[in-house]
Amino acid sequence: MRIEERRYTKADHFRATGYILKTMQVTFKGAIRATKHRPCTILYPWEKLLYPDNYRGRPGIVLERCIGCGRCAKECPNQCIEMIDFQDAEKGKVKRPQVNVGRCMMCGNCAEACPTNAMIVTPEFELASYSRGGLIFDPVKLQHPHKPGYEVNYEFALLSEMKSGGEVKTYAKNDTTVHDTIVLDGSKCISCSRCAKTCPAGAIEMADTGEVNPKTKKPIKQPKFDNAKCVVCEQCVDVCPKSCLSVKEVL
Amino acid sequence: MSQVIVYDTPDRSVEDIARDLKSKFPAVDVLKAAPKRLHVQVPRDISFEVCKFMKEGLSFEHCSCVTTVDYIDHFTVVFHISSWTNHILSEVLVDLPRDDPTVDSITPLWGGANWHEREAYDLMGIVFKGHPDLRRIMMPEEFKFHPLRKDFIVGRRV
Amino acid sequence: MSNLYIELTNFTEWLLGLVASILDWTKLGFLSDFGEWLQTAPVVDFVSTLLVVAIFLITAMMFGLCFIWQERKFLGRFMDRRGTQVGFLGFFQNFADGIKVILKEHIVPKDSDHRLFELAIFAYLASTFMLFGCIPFSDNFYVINVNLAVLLGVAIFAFGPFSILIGGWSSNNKFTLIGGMRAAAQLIALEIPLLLCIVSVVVMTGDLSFVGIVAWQEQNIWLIVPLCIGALTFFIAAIGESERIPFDLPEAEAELVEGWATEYGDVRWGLQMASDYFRAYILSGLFTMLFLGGWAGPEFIWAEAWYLAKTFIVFFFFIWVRAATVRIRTDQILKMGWRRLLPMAVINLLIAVALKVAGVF
Amino acid sequence: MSSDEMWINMGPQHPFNHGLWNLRVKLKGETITQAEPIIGYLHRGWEKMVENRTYSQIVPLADRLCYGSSLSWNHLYCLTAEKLYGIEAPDRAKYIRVAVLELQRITSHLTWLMAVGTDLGSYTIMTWSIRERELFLDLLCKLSGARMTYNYCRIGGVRNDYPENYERDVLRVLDEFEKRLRDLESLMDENEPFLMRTVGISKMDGKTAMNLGLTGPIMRASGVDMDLRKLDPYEVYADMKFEVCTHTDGDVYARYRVRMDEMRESMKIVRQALSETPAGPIRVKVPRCPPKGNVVCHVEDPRGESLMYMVSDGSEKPYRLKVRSPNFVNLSASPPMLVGFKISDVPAIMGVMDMCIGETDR
Repeated sequence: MRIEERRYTKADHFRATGYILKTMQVTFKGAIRATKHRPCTILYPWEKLLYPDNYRGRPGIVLERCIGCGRCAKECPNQCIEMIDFQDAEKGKVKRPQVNVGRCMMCGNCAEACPTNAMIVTPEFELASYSRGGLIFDPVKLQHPHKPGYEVNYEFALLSEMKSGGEVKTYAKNDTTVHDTIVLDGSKCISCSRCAKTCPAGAIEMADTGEVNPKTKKPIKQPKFDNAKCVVCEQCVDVCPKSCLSVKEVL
Repeated sequence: MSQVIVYDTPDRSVEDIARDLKSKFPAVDVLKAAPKRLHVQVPRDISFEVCKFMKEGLSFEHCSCVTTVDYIDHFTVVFHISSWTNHILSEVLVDLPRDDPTVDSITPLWGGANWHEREAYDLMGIVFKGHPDLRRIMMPEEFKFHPLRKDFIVGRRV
Repeated sequence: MSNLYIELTNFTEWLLGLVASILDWTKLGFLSDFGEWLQTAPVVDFVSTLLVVAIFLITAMMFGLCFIWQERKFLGRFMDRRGTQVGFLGFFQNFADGIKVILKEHIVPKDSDHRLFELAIFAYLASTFMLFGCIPFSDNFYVINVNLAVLLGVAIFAFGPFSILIGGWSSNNKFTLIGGMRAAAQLIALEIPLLLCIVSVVVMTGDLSFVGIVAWQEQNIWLIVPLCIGALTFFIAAIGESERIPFDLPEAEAELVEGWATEYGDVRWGLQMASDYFRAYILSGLFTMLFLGGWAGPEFIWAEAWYLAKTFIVFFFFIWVRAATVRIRTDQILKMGWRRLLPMAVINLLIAVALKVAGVF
Repeated sequence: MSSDEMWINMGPQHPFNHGLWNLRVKLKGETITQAEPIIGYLHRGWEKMVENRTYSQIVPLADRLCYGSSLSWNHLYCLTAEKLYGIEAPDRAKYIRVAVLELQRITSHLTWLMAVGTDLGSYTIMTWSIRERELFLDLLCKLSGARMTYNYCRIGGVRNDYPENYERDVLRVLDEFEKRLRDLESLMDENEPFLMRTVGISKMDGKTAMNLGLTGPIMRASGVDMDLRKLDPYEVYADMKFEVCTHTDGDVYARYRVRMDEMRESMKIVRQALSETPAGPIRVKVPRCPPKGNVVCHVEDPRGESLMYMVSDGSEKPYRLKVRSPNFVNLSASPPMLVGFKISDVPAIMGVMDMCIGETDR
């Protein structure tokens, strides 16, 4: 008999005194089980749950990999990542992310957006601190021993390939052959080379266009993009004073 | 014991219903009639009659949602009304002028619209005529603004 | 083992004699007279009674506290968790809780009836502590052994609802008011079946003192066998009397925050909570005494240990029922009390009378 | 108001309401003569907030609408956005989504059962259902890396593929859970006090329920065979073989029963979705800015019909995003359910409603 066929239209009050026997039996069985094996709870401060490698705790960083592109800061829904000035031993003054973990909601979007997998999600979840300042993790504090599972990688397909009906290839997250490209509107460019200076990946090079400025008689240089190096951080787009750069999306 | 009300196969197609609606109310503008979806634009003054006809004549028995959108120059009230019988989710758009955001309430037809309309009144400032209990629902009673309007500046101290 | 009273009278006599000899040594006339007065029978009696009460109360309270520990641990197992972990096997949880509630601030609601508010909780606690005195541990370890001990205990028990009602009313809170009303209604509804079950026991044994009832059971048979219906009724009514799930409506936290005790804080609340367990202890003690032969048992351990072991087993069933069920509604409890438990108790009484008249025992 | 009646504020801080809301009830004796739910204590301005976030940033925020069934909100947002973009997720992603959504439905129902247990005073029901829920949380944690707010669906697919041996783990958990569910059920179905508390309480017939806008298990318990997975199939639910669980009584017990049956049906769907998952990509790249337009999408949440209406002005942030939470409407329909019953029935009636204030107040 399926249980939903049973009808309890009249609650018989007498049955309440006797008809909990089955439940008592079930609970007793449960108690025996809990005594024979271990109870399902764990003794938290001493025992901890085993988390898989992809467990999303606080974000961490592998400083050697970071190029300071700021994509994590752009992607963060809570705006808890800030790119701060950081004195690197080799590279000098650079920008590196600082995370306010008090605001962080552990979504892992920063690690997903990171083109070099420098941003990782660590399984660290005990973040309580006595002060708010203790929750602000500067790049050094943010570092964490790295394990392959901490990176967030994904594979994607291209919409155009799926629509065309042909073979659908999957691409890795930072596959440079299919990522978006920065396009230059040469007519607007004033050759200020701010984009080349700001590019964290060193993908922009001011190249001769072959034309010569009629006034100064100097060759006109315009940015040239090295797609293999570009990480589409769009810092050049943001910094361009004449807004002659734009992103061309590969779909 | 009452029987289970079963909605197996739809009785009528979307086109059928759109035609009915159009013939009854010529002012109604059918924007789109995709499978399982019906989008209509209704003038403000006949919105209640259209909804009533939809409920009683076209067996739209469920009011899913009442949404309001602030398009800066006008408000749009969107009634999402579903028909389980015909497996349709219809979208009834009513444009309201910004200086007089008043529309007939559909709470007398579908009780489920009650809190949606209160919410629209609270957050967007749309006045629903004929609503039994039009009070603020999310914000405190003494709140002076309608925060979902586009001219409400986020972060302003109130 | 000789009687607690006799032991302590001997001890008191020795102690007071010591004091008197010290006073005598001072060679001061009035102090020597005082020392002689100390050794007179009324003073010795008074002091030894005080000592008996203190020792008995502390012992009983400790075992009452053990009930809290037992519930925490056993309920934990029923729910597939560990229960309390403070100290060795969680024994220190009660003391930690006690220290916590003692350190809390005493808050009286602004618009409450201050005097009644303060009085009610102490009346409730006093009735609980007085009940301790009524329940002997064995025929040697007791506070009072009057002929009407059963009646005295029941009379003190009936005092509980009044203090609950007054406490609920004087708190000036709707939740406490409803909780107080519920508690009073429920306790009264379940008290009558409880009393009738006791009456049936009295009919069988022909004695109104616990010592006599247990002695009768030791000679004849444990009363749970002939009066099984009565035992069941008593058990159910006892769960209701101690306000435990499934009958914990007076403090059903899902609807009435903490029932009649919502406005009580600090140590008053702590003692009220402990008092629930003390009452559960007393009721399981009563059950042991009336139906399970009290301290009767093979003599390889003390009689008191038998009594306590049986009490803990009865309370285990209380916990088991709590683990198995949900709480039921007030009206259902009242209906159950008046319509089901009362007839059951009456039938039980008739059985007892019939057995007695037929001369089976 | 006569002198023998009184108003009682059950909330905003009260042991029975899970979340922050207030139920004002007018009592005559212990009988409720009038009830008025008051919400807004947890209003976070979600709809305004997302107007200042890009489309991909909203995905984890959609989790936060409800902690109990975060994945279904997450999925609804992604589905709506996909419709706005005019794209569809790859087939494999659709199957993964269906399997995970049903796991989430079981999790959500177990959370609900936990709440019912505490409301009715049986802590065994609570701890046991929490224990069973842990099995599924571990599964979802293994898949997505989080235990409550999964952030798993993406616009155009899902975040990552199944980890190694995941299908095997899921099937093991389902087998184990089926056994334990029987034990769990006997705690309620064979328990006379539970039946006394639930049977015949808060009866509501299908027509009234429909007019009040109820959806989900509460509606199905009133004898209306309404399930958007059947009526308006999204993802691959059209291919899934399952029954819509209904009950004709319309009382609290029926609502409880419907959810318990739904867990079994969900397990069926998970098994089928796992066995039929095709190979292929799991995610497509989507453009940043969708085309102009508006789109509506509704799905069957564990609590009922949840709907999102999204308006885009062609920029990278949505112009307007309206959320229709099933609980919002179910809660607005609570006064007719409560009136005439005792104050002791309030936890039973509101408990089986599966309150989640996060999605109600938004």
